[in-house]
Amino acid sequence: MDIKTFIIVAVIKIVLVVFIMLTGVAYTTLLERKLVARIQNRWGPTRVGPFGLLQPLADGVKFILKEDLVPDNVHKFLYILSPMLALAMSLIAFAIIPFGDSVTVRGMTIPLQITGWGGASGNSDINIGLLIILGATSIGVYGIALAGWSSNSKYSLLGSLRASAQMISYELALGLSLVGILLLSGSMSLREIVKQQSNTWMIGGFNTHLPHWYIFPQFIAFFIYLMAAYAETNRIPFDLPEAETELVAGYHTEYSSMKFAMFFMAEYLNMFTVGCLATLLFFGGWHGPALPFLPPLLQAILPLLYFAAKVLFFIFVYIWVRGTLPRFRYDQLMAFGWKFLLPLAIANIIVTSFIVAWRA
Amino acid sequence: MVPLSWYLVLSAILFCLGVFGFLLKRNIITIFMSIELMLNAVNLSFIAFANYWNAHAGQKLASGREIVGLSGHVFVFFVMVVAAAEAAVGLAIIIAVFRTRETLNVDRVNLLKL
Amino acid sequence: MVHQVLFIIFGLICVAGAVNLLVQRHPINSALSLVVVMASLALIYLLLGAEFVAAIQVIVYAGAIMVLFVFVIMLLNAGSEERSSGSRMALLIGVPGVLVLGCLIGWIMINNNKQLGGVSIAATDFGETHPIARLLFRDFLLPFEITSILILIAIMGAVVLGKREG
Amino acid sequence: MTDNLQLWVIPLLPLVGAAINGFFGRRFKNSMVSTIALLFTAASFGLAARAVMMAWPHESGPHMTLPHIETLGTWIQAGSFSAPFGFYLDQLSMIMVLVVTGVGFLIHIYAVGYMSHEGGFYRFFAYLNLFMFFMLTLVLANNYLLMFVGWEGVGLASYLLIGFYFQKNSAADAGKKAFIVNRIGDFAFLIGMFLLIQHFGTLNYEGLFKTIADGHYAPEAGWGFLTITALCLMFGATGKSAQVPLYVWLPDAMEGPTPVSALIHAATMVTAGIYMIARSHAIFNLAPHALEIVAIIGCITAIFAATMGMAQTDIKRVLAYSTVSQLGYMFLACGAAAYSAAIFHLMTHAFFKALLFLGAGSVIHALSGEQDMRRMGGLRKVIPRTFWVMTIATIAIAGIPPFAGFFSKDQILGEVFASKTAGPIMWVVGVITAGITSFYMFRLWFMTFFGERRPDAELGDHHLMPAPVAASSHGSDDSHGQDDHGHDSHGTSGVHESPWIMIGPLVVLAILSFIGGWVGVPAFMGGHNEIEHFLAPVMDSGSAAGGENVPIVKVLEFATPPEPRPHNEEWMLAGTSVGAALFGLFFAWLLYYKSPGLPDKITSKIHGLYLVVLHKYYMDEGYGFLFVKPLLALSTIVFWKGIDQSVIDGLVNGAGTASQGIGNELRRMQSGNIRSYAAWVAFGGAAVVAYMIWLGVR
Repeated sequence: MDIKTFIIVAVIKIVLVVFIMLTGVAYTTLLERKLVARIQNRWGPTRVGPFGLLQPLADGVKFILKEDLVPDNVHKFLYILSPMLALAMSLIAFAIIPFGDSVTVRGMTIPLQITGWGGASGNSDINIGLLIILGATSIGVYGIALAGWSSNSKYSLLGSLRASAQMISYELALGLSLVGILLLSGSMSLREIVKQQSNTWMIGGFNTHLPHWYIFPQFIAFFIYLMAAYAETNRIPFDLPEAETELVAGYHTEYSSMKFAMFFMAEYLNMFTVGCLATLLFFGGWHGPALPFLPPLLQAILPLLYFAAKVLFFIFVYIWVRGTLPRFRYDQLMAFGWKFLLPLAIANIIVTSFIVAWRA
Repeated sequence: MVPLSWYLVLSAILFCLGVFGFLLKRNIITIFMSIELMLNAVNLSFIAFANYWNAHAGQKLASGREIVGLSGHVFVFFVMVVAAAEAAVGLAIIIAVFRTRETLNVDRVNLLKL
Repeated sequence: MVHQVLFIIFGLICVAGAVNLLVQRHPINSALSLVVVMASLALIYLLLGAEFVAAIQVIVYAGAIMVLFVFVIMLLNAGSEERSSGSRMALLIGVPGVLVLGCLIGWIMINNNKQLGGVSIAATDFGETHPIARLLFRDFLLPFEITSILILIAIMGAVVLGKREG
Repeated sequence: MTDNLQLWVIPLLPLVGAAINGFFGRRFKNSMVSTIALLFTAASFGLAARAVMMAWPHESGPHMTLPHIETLGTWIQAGSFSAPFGFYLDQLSMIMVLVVTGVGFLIHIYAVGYMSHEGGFYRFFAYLNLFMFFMLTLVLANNYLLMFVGWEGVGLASYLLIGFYFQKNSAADAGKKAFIVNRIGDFAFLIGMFLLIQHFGTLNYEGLFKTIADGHYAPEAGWGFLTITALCLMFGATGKSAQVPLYVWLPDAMEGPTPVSALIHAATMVTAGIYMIARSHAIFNLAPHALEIVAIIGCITAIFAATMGMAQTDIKRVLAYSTVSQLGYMFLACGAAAYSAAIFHLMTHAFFKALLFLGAGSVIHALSGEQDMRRMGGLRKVIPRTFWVMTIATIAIAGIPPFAGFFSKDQILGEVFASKTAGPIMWVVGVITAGITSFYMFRLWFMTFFGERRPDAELGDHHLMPAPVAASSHGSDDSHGQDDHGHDSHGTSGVHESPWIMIGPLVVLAILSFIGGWVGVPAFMGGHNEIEHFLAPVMDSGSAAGGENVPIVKVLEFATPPEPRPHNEEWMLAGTSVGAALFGLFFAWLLYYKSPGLPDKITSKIHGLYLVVLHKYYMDEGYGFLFVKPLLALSTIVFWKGIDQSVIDGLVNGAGTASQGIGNELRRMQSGNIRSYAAWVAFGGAAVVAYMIWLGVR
């Protein structure tokens, strides 16, 4: 396809993805409230709509209608910039993530990925997608840091300091945990990695009917990744930046209405990003058992469903953990990151590289 | 098709701006940033030349040595490493200076001791 | 053509960011403008076809080093710098020197425009990971290891300096 | 039969010993130190013996081609010139290495006993081993340069050992004197080497002698290049082996401990000069004038030293002068182109002179440090073993058959008589010297061992020993100050025979100096001169290393008579020398045993002459007046006051003040403000770029 069509298609894809994601975020909040409520033996929101299904809508309306107040003595520019930055960065990540292989519309193969380039020669892809995602997340730190600093309040400052320190520290573990995968797959292109997880594990010619997911050889990496991901997204048990018991709400204490909503969305989008990444890297992306008995339309979108299911599973785990685990102390957090996760990741890399070298 | 000289001029401009920053700013941290800016400028020219030579890769130079493409990348990495190390140590030094001097103004830190 | 336009755009952004770094009085603004410079440099790298370096540029420079800067600025809660004339030399000698330097280099580049020729997004494997990795881990292995040593030493130095005395 | 003898190990072993003792000896016990020293010396002796065994020429042809050369690698490489670390084993160096290691080993053993009460035990043995190392390097080197290393090294070792009692001024001075005097000779040696390099481009024996041999140089009638070179080498030799005019250091060298005197200043080091001349005989053979001068010098030295020896009363000094005169003999032999005779005498002399010194040492030891013969006497009964070995040695040196000294001395005299470069006159002198030698040796013998004991004879009472000399600058008379072995005051009570560890080596040496000469029984006595034949391949071939033999007649036509001498003549010569020896013996017996009062009468008769002899012909004073004082004045006025203080100090101080001033100006730049630094850097960068552009444009 030529550049024009590509741009048009891309725009369409972007709109779709953003819409789906934001809706997803909205309903994830509902899901979270429901689930946490069930875990705590409550009902959760039930009033708005059946089973409170319209609750997110109401929330959104509330956010929009609420007065948008900007305190005095804040660094105005940054104060306004930072939530946008946070949201934008967490959205950018989705430009790389492939949600499925590709669909053919009017003889035009369109990869299910915003930056994907459906050519005659199969689906091409940014060959450093993983790095770009990491870069986006690392830029995302600015949003939080600047938010805390610009809003000129000690709670915010402390929160953002904690947040940025925590994110910088855990970025290392996160990145290192992915190196194992890179070693095994030998590529940074997410599509490539997923493609390699399509078939099943063969051990010495014997077909174990396990799917060829990288979770099995890299379960340590997965564990590290999970921990680091929680820290990256400032979720319980690593949600010290917004530890309401200590510093009111952390870096977004001074924010209200839509700006606060942006942070909120950014956080949940990050959860999605992390989930997608985990799905793509460890759980074979959109691959899953083919179900021939289904109707063809369902067959067509089956990969998307698999993908969604896997991501949702992660979201569920997130919420589950939040509902059950207490919060770390800050020094514990740092010690855990630097003294446990990092060495573990390095050891994992070393072992993996030895194995790879041995097999080569 | 962008002329190579554009990249080089851009890098020169950035470099000079960095030097200006070093000369004119008073704040140690900003001076540090100017240094980073200079490093980036150099990186740009490295990459540009790497690309340039990569186009001629495999050919022989006048001196008879074969042209290796994209080895400029490597130097970029080294520059980045140096920058990172410099940032780590330098910022630590800045913090130490701030502790003792209570200022970040280099004009006030002109004694060669802390 | 597209390339030239893109280059001009991002180049202008670069220069603007750099100038902004100079004129801003508050270090955090300078830091952010530097981040802008780096981001647009990364894009220029992409124009040059050096994808990997671009990504690394974003991750390392913008994502790590500059975050560190911002972090330190926040930590020391650095206010905007006060005007103080510590050195006449900087104005008397440095500024003209730099001007001369820039003019000379630019003059050379413009003069040799023809000989230098042009660059475009190079062969597909130019900026990719594999050739660079081959370069790094085969041809330049020793320097690479040495840089790792350098990093280690830097870390230790930072720790030592960062400790409060006693 | 391996081809590689690992010659380099032979010198290295003593060095290792020296290193161990020198660095760690301070902490060791004496027994430990001596064990190490002896062990390494014995090992190198064993190795040397093995090497000689393997390289020994047999009737069935030699095991390996001699000379046997082993090169470890290049030492100096300068343009076309190169000096290797090479070692060179032929018959000559075989003898030398055996003598050095063997005698050296015996003296080591002796020294263990002799020095047992001394301070700085480890130091002594470290030096001694060091000396062994350098001496072996000297002997085994395969080029003059490496030999020169050994040459200087032994000089150093002897300096260290002479000044072993460095608290004593006289000892320190003697050390310095030895060193400086040797420097003069070494300077000449160096010039000689430079000439060789300049002319032949190499210093390796084989290359050098081969070129000389193949070059078919005619013997130089006049004062040619080879003559000058030979003279330079000869002068170097005079320095090392104490010939006129550079002999003055040797008597003072007696300040050192007696084993040192025995090893360095009698047996080995002083013979280095002889070895060097014999080694470079190819050059000398072609320079008749040089040979004549060598002969003359040897002759003069022999007679002078002998006469001086007559008047000395210090036992060690007597021996020192006899050493000088014996070296003169060897020089004479070299001058007569009778190198093998010289080497033969070198060997025998090593035996009996070492024996004499060690015996004297044992006497001194017995008398708790008494060195003046006038305080000795009647020791025959008290220390019989020492007496007997001394007797053998005395007879040997006096040249009475069938002891070692006779054969070698007789051979020398015979050769001298017939040689064209020396001639009958020198033969006469040699015979006279032989007589004097036996005279003063037996004088020593009688004074020491016979007559009644006179431990408290007052000295310096009358003209026989004038006061100024009694407290002479060499201070050897009070050397028991440092040779004191911690016994009670010398005298009857203190006299004691030396322990067996000292006597043992003496006995061995005694046997050697008895039978040592039999390897050289000349033809007319029914023997066939083995040593000469043994050395013949080295000496007679025009080049020691050049394979093909240049006909002797051509090279040595002037040196050795074409036809063998008639036997009766030989008998006559031998008889004469023996007669002279007996004559000397008779006089000694007459003067110092029969009627001991006689010497005073005689000396009072010829008092002036006696004083001259006693003062060693005022040589030291003359040198002092001629060289030392002017040199001192020159260096004080010109070099010290003039150059050093004004010029050099001026430069240094000027530099200091200048840098201070400049620093004062430059200090302004270092404002401590990084921005101004950066400004300078930027300015410099701009300048550099501008310069490069200018280069490009131009």
